[in-house]
Amino acid sequence: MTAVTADATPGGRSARGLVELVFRARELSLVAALAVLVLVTTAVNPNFLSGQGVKDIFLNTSILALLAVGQSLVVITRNIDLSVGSVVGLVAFCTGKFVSADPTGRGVLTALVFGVAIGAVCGLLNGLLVSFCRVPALVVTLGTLYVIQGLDHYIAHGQQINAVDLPPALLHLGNEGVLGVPYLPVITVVVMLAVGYYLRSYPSGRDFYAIGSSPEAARLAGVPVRRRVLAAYLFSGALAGLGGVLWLARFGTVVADPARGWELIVVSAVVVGGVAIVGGVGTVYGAVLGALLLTTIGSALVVLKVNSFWQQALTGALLLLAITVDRVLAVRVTRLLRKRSVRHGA
Amino acid sequence: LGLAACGGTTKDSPATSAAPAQSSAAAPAKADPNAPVKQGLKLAFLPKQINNPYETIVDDAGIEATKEFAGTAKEVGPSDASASSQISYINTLTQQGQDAILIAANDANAVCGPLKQAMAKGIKVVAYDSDAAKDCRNLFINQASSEEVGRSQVKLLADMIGHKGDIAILSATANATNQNTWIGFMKDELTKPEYKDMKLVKVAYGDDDDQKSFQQTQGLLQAYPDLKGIISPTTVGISAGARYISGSKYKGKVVLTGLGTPNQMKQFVKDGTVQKFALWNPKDLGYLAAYAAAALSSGQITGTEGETFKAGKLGEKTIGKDGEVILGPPFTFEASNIDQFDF
Amino acid sequence: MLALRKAGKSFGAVRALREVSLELFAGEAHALAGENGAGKSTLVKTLSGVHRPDEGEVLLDGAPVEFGGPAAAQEAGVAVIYQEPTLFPDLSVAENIFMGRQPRARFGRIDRRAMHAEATELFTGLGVAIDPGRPARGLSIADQQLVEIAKALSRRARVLIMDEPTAALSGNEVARLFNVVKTLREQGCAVLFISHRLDEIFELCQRVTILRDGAWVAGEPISALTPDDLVRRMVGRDLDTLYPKQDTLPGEVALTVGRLTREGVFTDVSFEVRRGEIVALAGLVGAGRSEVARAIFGVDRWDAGTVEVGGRRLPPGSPTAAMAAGLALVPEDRRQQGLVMDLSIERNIGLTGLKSVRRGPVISRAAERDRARDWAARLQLKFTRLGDAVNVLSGGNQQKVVLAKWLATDPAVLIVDEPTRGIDIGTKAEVHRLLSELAGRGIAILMISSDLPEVLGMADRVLVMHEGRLAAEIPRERATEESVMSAATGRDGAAA
Amino acid sequence: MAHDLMTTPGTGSAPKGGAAGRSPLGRFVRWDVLVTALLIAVFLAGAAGSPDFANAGNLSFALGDLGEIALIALAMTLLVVAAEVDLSVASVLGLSSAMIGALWDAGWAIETIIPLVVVVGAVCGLVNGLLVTRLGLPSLAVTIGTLALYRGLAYVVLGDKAVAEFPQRYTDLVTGDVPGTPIPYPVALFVLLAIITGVVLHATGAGRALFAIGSQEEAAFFAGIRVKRIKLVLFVVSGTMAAFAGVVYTLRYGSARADNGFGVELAVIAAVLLGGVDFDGGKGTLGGVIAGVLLIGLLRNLLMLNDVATEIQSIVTGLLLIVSVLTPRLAAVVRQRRRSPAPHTPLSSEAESNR
Ligand SMILES: Nc1ncnc2c1ncn2[C@@H]1O[C@H](COP(=O)(O)OP(=O)(O)OP(=O)(O)O)[C@@H](O)[C@H]1O
Ligand SMILES: Nc1ncnc2c1ncn2[C@@H]1O[C@H](COP(=O)(O)OP(=O)(O)OP(=O)(O)O)[C@@H](O)[C@H]1O
Ligand SMILES: [Mg+2]
Ligand SMILES: [Mg+2]
Repeated sequence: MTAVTADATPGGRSARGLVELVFRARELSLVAALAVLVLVTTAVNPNFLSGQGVKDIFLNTSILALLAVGQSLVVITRNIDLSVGSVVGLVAFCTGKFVSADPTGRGVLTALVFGVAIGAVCGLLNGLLVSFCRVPALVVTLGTLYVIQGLDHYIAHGQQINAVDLPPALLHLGNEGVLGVPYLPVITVVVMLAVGYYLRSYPSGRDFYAIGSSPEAARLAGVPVRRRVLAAYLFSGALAGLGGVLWLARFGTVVADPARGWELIVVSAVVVGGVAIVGGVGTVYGAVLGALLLTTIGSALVVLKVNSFWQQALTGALLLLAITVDRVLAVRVTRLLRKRSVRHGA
Repeated sequence: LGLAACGGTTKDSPATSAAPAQSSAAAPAKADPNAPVKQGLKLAFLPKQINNPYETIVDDAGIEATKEFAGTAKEVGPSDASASSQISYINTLTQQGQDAILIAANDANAVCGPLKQAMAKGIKVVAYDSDAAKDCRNLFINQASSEEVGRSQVKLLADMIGHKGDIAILSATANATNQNTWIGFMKDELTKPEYKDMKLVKVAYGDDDDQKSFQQTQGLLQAYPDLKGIISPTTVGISAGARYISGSKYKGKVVLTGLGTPNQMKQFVKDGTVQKFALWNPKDLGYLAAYAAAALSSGQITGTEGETFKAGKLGEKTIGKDGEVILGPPFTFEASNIDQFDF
Repeated sequence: MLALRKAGKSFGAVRALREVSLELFAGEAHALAGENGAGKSTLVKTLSGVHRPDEGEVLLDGAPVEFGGPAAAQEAGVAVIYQEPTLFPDLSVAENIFMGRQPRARFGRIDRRAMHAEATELFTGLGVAIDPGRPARGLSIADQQLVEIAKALSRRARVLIMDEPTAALSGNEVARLFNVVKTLREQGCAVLFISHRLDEIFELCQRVTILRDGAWVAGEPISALTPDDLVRRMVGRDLDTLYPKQDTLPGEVALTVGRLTREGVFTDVSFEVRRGEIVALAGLVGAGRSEVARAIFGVDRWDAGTVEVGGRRLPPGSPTAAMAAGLALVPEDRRQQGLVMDLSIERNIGLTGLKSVRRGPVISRAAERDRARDWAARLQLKFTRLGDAVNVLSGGNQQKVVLAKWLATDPAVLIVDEPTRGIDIGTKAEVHRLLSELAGRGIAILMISSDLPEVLGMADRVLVMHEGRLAAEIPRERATEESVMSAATGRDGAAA
Repeated sequence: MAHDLMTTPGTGSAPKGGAAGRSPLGRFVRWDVLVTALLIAVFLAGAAGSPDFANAGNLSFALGDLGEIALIALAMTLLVVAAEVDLSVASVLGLSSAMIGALWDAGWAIETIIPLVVVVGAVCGLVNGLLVTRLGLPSLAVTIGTLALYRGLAYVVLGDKAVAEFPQRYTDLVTGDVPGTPIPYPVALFVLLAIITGVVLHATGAGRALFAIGSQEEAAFFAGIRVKRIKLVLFVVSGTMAAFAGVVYTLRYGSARADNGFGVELAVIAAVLLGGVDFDGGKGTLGGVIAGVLLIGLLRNLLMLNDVATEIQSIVTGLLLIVSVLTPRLAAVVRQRRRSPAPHTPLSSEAESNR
């Protein structure tokens, strides 16, 4: 290897192309899986791809995808946020309570600011505990999961927010759209693109990957580790807050804990989307695709008239299939890379 | 099955099933219909799950009612609708020596053992909303006769869709006792000749989870484009279903009915998504349960068929077969009357 | 330019540095020498802001500074190559080099094209062909070290600190590195250089500071010293010989490797090692030596060929079977492969011999501790407590723990991959004496080393690998620097 | 290094977060000691505050309620020490319960059913283990998948039915006390299994191997430890234990349902974490975990007896988790500060982001 110098660039480029392809491949394989699923389902029931059907899928995915974006940021830094589900619940309920107290005076914007602020506070708490107090993320967020859930139940205590009490503009946000495209997916896509671009193209964005890849090396490289981890949690919390408000807008009726148990769904979306649970690898696009795939599987199984009792089992099996295929693919390409790099050296 | 034949303890082995623990304790001395209501009774409501708005209405009414006869009542319960968490509470209440436990059972049999232990300690057990196994409670306060609920729901829907077309049911969890009893009667009702043109195509489960019920409705409508009506005999399910339909192209085309609270449904009745739905008065349910518990604890009744007791403003109630007390027929809500209610 | 005045640093009870002073001047390369655990790396970390001195101060251009962290030192123009590579395995090599100071395009975006071009340029300067686009995961230790070097060079710093940058490199890369460093030095850069290879110190440096047990021993121009002086000051006594090779008569064949192939990595490797023999496997970095060792030991699977130990064939891919047959492998990457960094010294030493310290099914802690204490003493391990985690040990002492761990299994065939990487000269002699003694006791030893003098000094036979194949087999008498190097670079295969 | 690409990521060449490693606090405040102290404090406070608490009846209830969690926590401790996790345990419990129901309903003998479902549990664990060890998938991801799969299968097996009326001889075995003591049978069994697990983890070669695998898998592999096989065994043990817990659960409640034990996995993990087992693997003691399980259980019982609302119980559990981890760390930081005012102590080179 040492002897070769001049031809470093061409060999390098092709290998680099290959590496890029591996990362793309994760997303491509998701898209392919999605396509197969949609085609099969549509073949059985053309209604699946009707305007209403597509709209439903996108609407259903939006909130999950939003949470997945926040979660992937945290997971990329080799941490985890299990508290997102309970934050969504808390925010949905509190915001509902807050705006329904004065539905004319408090509009969409107030609701959004209020909700995102609560979410951000929860995220800040997680972030401070993880980054500055150095408490393991799993413990912290499992703890805050319980605390926030308890708080939510305490505030809600058997009450219910009803759609009638909410400002119509808020309900519009959740169910209407521009030019037939509902607002919810638009919001999600905008957030996804912004975060995705930031993570890829800005030095501070790369810091997140560096931290997840090797926290010790990141510190030595002068990456402000704590601040970035704090930022990741803050952001995840704020997105969960946004998700909570959108939940309220979309469903109108909110009892104590919507999104209960969602922490594991969000984590599965992120994992299916190719974000490594050990940090350092993955993109928010993948995470969003993962969320889309999970939601579509759920909808497709209903449409395919699969027995209700089989649905959950099949969802699990498909999830396993998704990560398995992804893994096998990655291993294959790595092996290819090994042989290639040696041939190039020789 | 070959294995089963080799011996061992099977379902059919003699005396296998857990015999009623203290059948003697369950049938105590004589009822004294004229005994005064004891002062300072301690009642505990144990709903399926706290934070379920419906259960909260019931229990709050019961707690209010307790004050009428100078007792104290509290509501305790798990935040998830599981039998195992309910059991911890039953045990605790037993330890605390309450006079009566009022329970909406998450699983008729699972709560049985601990309830028997409570009864053995002289604690009266009143099931309400969702029954426990017969020998594990003294009384069951039934919101409405299960048979009537089941059959009337089918009638209600049939009238609205003209006795014709595919229908589906959106239930709560697959294991909910009361839901399954109702669904049983619905299926039975549908076998009658006047419903020969109606077909039940699917029973879906929304797990009493808002989002899940919402998506199940969606799925039903896509999977069965010819669907004419949905019955959702659960308050969570019907409101989620209504919300989906009100925002979709199916509004006005698919008829939704079921059991819901008026506050939840007001908006959808007014915007035309839902024409009619039914429910009993949950406040009366809690009220009756509290009085029944008091009557039991004071020795006015023992829980045998035919006994009567006074239930405050609801007047005199009679214990029916299997220790059931029925609140009354369900009430149908529609645009013309819904504004008179606030719960 | 950068200086340390009367600095002290303790870790708990360990006083890693006491009252050490040192001054770096522009245009001068300064060597730091001392045994393992003398405090060299600690000094480096103190200068670079990782540690803050407990006493004394760091001076920059004569004024006291307080670096809040590594970032602050980097701002001030101090670039550091740490002893252990600190790479991001999931990121590309180019990103590793430029993390935190990527070239920017408009709107503060990263200019990837420029980044890759600059990285390629750096590697060209160092004369290596690492693809800047590949992920750092899977780079060999040497390549990792080269990336670290590129990273430090790319900072164009005023002060360049290198903690054993050459430990994993072979002659060629070292020569290139020195060329680059000499250029920098001539441009006015101050250099601090740490190495256990004395010839390198003499080649590159003008001044040397010597530490012993955390204390300053000497600081003087290199020209005033002979290598022997240097060693004497480091070790505190005279050293007999660095390569105490005993002559032994090779016994029967202990290890036979037949046409071993792992696709894309090495091909048709056949050789045998006899009892009592030390066979060196030499070659350039990346020639596939470590891969062969790993395959023999069963850590990697092989695609074709056979491995026999004492006449018994080994199944592919089973280290457990290899160990049962009497094989031991001291791997090259001690931090990842050799040691469980979070476990204590005794547990690490005990890990390979869990069976030998058992009473029934239960482990006897006393037996485990005795065994560890025994080996620690035999290898002159420097430690505070056997219960301390190995990651507080200095690099060289960690290496000794790895050796102890494997020697304790009493192997018939010992494969050592870079056994003296990062080991100080005193201990190196010790390790060599040990290897030679083991061979004398009839153990077959396969030694992989990038240190040519070591290869020549220790081996009975030298196998040379070139690009995944055995290029030559050279007996001790004919082994010279020229013959080995020419085989290693593929210039002639005639010797085979 | 092709090897590390084929095993679990994260055990690969990424250096483990804590380079400087063990913080000095480890020598002064051990987490598990702290949790045990807290447990004793809770017990004493409970006994002093409420007459209903420290009596045999109540403690027997409280312990009985913990039975399944405690059983599963044993196997989970081993897994987490080896840096793996099994989130599917609650679903295996449900599947086992559903199978008992379905087979009992079909007229099988309980003596046949019980071993059969335990074997099925082992198979569930085997599937997890194979996916993790053969394909090198992260166990968190795999077991989230099987969490859904096994729970789904439970519904497939039993549907919406609830099967009851199990033979009293067997239900008594589970609810009854060991003659002459207030100790329920499952608790006695747990004690036995805990002793075995404790010995295996802390005093045998296998236990040492687990710690090595947990803190540095590659090095363990290089030391000749059969990493994959050990992990596979651990998953099988975990599945078996979960299925067995399902048997206990079903018989104790006398009700076989597909949704039994829903959400128990988080409770188990909370207990394991509270017990001081590091989710990065390689650290922890079984004693700590047992103290953690008991602490969560007794505290809940105590709060319930005092009519503290469920919401508050949830908050207290959460705070307990956080505080129990936070306190020793803060104490260490304070101690460090006092000794030397420098912020950059070796502590700070510990990983900022550890799971
Ligand atoms: N983080 C730490 N905690 C406790 N002790 C430490 C720590 N870092 C280093 N030490 C101790 O400080 C002493 C000096 O170690 P240092 O790494 O500086 O040695 P070195 O001169 O670089 O040795 P080598 O040549 O082996 O690299 C050693 O005794 C070591 O055990
Ligand atoms: N996991 C891997 N993926 C891709 N390439 C690899 C991997 N591991 C090693 N290589 C490459 O295989 C070649 C052989 O590496 P190996 O470590 O065996 O060399 P070596 O002769 O032992 O050199 P040294 O020990 O001096 O590093 C090198 O080019 C290395 O970069
Ligand atoms: Mg050093
Ligand atoms: Mg090598």
